Amino acid sequence: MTTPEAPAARQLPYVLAITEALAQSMRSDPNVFLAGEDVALYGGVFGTSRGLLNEFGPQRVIDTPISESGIAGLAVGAAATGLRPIIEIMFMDFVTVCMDEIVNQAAKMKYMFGGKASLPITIRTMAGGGMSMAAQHSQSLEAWFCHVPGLKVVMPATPYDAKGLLIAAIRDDNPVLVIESKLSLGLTGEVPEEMYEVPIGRARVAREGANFTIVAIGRMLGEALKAADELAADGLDVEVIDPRSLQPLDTETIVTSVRKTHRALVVHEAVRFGGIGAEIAAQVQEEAFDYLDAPVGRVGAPFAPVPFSPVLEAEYIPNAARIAAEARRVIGKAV
Amino acid sequence: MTTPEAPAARQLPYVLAITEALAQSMRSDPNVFLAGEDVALYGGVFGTSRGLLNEFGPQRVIDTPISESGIAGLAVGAAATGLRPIIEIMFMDFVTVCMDEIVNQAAKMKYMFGGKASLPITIRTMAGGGMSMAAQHSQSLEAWFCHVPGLKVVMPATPYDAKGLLIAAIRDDNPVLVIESKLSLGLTGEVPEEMYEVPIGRARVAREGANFTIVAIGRMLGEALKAADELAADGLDVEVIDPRSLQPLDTETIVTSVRKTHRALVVHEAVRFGGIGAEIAAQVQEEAFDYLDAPVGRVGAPFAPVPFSPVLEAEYIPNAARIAAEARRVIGKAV
Amino acid sequence: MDISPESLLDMHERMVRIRTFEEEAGKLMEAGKVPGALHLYVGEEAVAAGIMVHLSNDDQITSTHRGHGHLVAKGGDLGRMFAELFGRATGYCKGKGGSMHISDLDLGMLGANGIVGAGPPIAIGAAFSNKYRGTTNVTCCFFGDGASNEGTFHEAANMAALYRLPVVFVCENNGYGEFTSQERHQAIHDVADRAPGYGMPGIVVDGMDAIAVYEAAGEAIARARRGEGPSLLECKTYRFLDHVGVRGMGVVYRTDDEVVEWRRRDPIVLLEERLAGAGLLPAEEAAAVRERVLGQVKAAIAYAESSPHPDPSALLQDVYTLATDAPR
Amino acid sequence: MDISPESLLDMHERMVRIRTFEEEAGKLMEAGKVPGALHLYVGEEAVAAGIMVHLSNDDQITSTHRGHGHLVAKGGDLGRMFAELFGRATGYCKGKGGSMHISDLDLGMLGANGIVGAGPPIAIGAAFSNKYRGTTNVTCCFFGDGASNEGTFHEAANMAALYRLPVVFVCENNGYGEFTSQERHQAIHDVADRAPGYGMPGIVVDGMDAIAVYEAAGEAIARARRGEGPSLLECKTYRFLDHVGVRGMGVVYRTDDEVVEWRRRDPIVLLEERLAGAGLLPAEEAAAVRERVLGQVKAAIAYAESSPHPDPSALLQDVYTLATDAPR
Ligand SMILES: Cc1ncc(C[n+]2csc(CCOP(=O)(O)OP(=O)(O)O)c2C)c(N)n1
Ligand SMILES: Cc1ncc(C[n+]2csc(CCOP(=O)(O)OP(=O)(O)O)c2C)c(N)n1
Ligand SMILES: [Mg+2]
Ligand SMILES: [Mg+2]
Repeated sequence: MTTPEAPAARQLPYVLAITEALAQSMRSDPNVFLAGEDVALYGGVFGTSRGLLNEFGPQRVIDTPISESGIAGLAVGAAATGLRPIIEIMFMDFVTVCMDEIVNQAAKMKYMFGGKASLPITIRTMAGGGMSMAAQHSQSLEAWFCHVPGLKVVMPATPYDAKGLLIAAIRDDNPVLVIESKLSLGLTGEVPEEMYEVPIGRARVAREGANFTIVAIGRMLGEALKAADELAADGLDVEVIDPRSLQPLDTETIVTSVRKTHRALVVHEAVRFGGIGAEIAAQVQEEAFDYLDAPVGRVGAPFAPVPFSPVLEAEYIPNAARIAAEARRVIGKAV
Repeated sequence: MTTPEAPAARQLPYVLAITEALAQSMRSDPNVFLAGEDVALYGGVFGTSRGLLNEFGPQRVIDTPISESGIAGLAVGAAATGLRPIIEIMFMDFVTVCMDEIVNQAAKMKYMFGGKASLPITIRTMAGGGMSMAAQHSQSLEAWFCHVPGLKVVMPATPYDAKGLLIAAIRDDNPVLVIESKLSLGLTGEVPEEMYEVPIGRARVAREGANFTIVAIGRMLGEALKAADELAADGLDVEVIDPRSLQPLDTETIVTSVRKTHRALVVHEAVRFGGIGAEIAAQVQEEAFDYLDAPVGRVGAPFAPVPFSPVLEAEYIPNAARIAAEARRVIGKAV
Repeated sequence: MDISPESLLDMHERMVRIRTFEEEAGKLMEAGKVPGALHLYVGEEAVAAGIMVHLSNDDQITSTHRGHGHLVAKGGDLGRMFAELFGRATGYCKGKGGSMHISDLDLGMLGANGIVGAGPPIAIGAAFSNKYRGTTNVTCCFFGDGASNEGTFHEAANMAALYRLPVVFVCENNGYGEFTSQERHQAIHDVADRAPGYGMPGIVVDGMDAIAVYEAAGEAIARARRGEGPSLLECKTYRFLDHVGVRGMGVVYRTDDEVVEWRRRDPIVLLEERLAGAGLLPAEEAAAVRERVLGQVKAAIAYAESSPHPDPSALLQDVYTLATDAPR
Repeated sequence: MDISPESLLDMHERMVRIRTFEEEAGKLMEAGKVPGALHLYVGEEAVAAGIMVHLSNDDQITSTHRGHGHLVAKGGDLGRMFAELFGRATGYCKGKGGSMHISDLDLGMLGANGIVGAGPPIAIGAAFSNKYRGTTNVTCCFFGDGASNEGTFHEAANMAALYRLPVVFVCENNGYGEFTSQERHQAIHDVADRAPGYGMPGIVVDGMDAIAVYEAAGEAIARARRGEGPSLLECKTYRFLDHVGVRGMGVVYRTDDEVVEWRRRDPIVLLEERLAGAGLLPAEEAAAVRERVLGQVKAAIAYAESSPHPDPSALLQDVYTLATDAPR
């Protein structure tokens, strides 16, 4: 297996990058299986596991009852006894019905058992709004899990990362939460055909820039890149960083950037208050205090549940315009 | 009802302050009831509801099966139809088995219904370590809930606040999570006999000081006050702020202090990474950027589950010594 | 249990209202006018109607993601319902909830719900409330065969039986949870078989037969009102359309034959045959009902379509209740 | 099901080991030597022993907060167990888990658990694994009457029956969940009555009678090994001591009479009478077993007491697995 220097030229949508990661992982390791609601016969409600039942059969691609605690617990027990489960929690909002299995069992078992257990569990789930799915089908709850020792958390923004991070997650011997973006399913980009890993814990500089840093999480990467274009007109040369992994977080790449640019903004789709942007902002001001010319800004959703109405939802979800506006506001505050 | 200017002289332990708040609230409003595991006949595993069954009878003080989702859902349905439930989730760690009812139902129902519902639910729970209860009975998970629009979150540090915040929570028409501290149950302090509210959303300056601010959450208040004494020897005149309410957060009181002292440290028992301290630090550097002489420091638990061994747990939980050390480190970083 | 001619006609009209509402909603969705996900109730009308004719506005229901039928049957205002599906300010939830959160607390409809299995715990809370306040009101909790595998159902059922709460658990067994058939999600044939495990009666009824539902529901509801505790009423039914949206045939998870077979037992047709046979509703009168209801539905759609979108300023409203009602 | 003399004596010795371990642990707790909470298994020994004699180290169990008995019966090393209770570096979990997380994966003991109801979903995962790997191993899932009201039990039971997983759900019905008696936490008398609702057999057995447990468990386990799916085996038992700690009498939630009544059916005494009657274990030999086991327990305690506390540097170890075993 190789980690290619530059991605090959083949283009694939995000959704198929996920399917390919699943298929290749299952091909290369008979201990890997996939379980979840409607992942087999139907191929996943988002189509991410289409074709897998055919190739791998019902022993390895498993439709489950609507029993998220059962599914997640099954993953814990299977992993503790040598298998490498991949489970799908359809919408991220539904993690609320299986928090115990993820947080108190999967995350802590190794530690509680004095290091003996190894829990190679991959939990895939779809986050984010933008489809008028309202308050219980649109949330971005990554901050919760980043606060839980024992878990790893990744959020792929591109098809390339969707495949590479998922493969890395499946190969990781720890429980990894892979938070995918439903609004990105159709996003097309370069995805090498071979199996490759995007190392968990390493951020990517998505765009280099000299005097402003935007840290953009998950789907917000695309919006941040648009905002960067817009801000260029203001004479801002924006560096955009995609952390890709939130736990562990690649603080170094972020801080290195801010030490160069002196100003930073963190962007995520999750509610701003208490979001992972707070942690990143707190770390940046700790590590780069003497370099900062302005407070670290944050863009996130306002303090409300996700509304159904498209008009309100458009108002709710951060976008390029709002990112650019906040960047300008932060700069206005420069010392 | 009055909000007394200065607390009366009667002393009461934290545990009895809770009981008194429950009893007085039930006396004054027949719609208030209490449900939870072993809250009635046994009086609560922490003794917080001792005597209530006798006074109010089994219709209003209700032992439940071990069914946290059922209990929390019962509260949602009862509140939506006019009652004012108080439920007890014994250890905070157990919220993992009823997150959906709290986060997707109680918190969002009002908004999803266009404002029509009113959910006066009080959820009491015990957080924190220090009793060798290990990884599933010692957590402080307040950060999760502060990130959820529709919820309020309070963490009383003193007997006075344990009573006043609980009464305020019960009278609030929104779901309020009251996070109590098991290690503080025996802590004695002044508690007026009459019914009073500590307004939710208002911080308290627990100790005035001129050149350093410590924001201390929940039980860490006591440790921070000790650290302040210790730091006085270094010539630091420490102001200690107890936010009391984390959602809404009284940013103003905190920022006002930091503008005066120019340096700040946030302390909580929860895991440092992704804790509410990150949000407070992020806000402080946003609102008081030009006033800061040093980065905002944070003290929290290291990135590990809570260990069982008393030796390790002592190493794990923040205390006065560690707070003082971190304060010194922050100052060392001063510009 | 006797059923009056008025109740029969009432039930029929409710079913026609649901069917018409849902069919028009489906068309509007296909025309791109309904954002988000739409779970239609077509084929299951006898269940909602057969239960709801027993209930007053002081009796509550909890619903599911497939909630329009429940709200229509409970007397929901069609204009406000369509307005909600369109996300308009005049909608039941001011456009903030949409199809999956449609609700009317004044009618005792405690909301559709986007979380499968969320209803049962909420239902026992409402039932607890009825008991606590000394009323004889009941709460009916709708949930699917798929939802019967969520832990929340288990916890709520146990607590309801333990406290003898006035609640009826109505399992709408349409044979599928999303795209997974019942035999692929549980090893039992009747969800009602779970009732004895909680200490409550379990009843199976033909959910395509409105009169059968009416009768079985009547007994379970009366039992609850008498303070004798909960029941689990399983209604065998079928959704004619897809899990989401309208396509009912040509899908991978069920055969067209199966759909055709079930459509032969269209609950509205079945009831109309009975009513015609009893001389209560000749065919032309049934047609007149459909016509009248269609007119109401069209008017409701027109109202909804002409309603304004919410003002962006509404975004941060309704998150919290500001003043409190609690006595001081 | 036949039981050999060896198995009978084996069972007896396991029970004595549990009893002795627990009684000594209780004393040590009272002496302030065991930090944290201690949930003792005294009175319930026949359940753990009656199940565990059927299992090899490749068969797994999931346990509860009351897990010492399970680990002792599964062959746990007493020294490492006491060391864990004391929080020492030589303990099963290097002192990081304590009583509530005691475990030995090498013995197939997947851990005591601090979360009531957490075991069943984990157990079906282990059972799934056994099936996936084509073994005939089984997983036994211990849980209490109180835990039977958690949604997790429901979800796991349904999935086990659906997939015909090789798992035996062993309900240790000791009549109480903490301080709440069974009739105050569920409206049924037999937890086994829940089994038909999942499509699996439910069996009730006298949990004070080790031989009865052995026989019933033997059948359920054999069935699971044959690939015929799960069973729910309810063992009626009693905890002689308090929910936490040792005080068994003079408590508010049960009468002393009740305790005395159950103590008359001490499972160890009952088995010893049977063994003596069968000429397998005369009283003096039984005493010798007790003596021998006590010696082992004392030695284990001495080992544990002389073991070092973990080094503070261990705090941040064992949070993550660093290298991966996955093929590349
Ligand atoms: C907790 C949770 N898990 C999964 C889903 C996704 N989902 C929505 S509807 C549905 C199927 C529900 O089946 P059933 O209860 O039988 O109701 P039906 O759709 O047949 O009316 C699923 C799995 C969800 N909304 N919530
Ligand atoms: C989710 C959860 N809820 C509550 C508790 C507190 N608790 C610990 S043991 C226990 C009683 C368990 O009763 P049962 O399952 O009958 O087991 P027993 O103690 O009788 O062996 C409770 C409520 C917990 N640990 N986890
Ligand atoms: Mg269904
Ligand atoms: Mg018990």
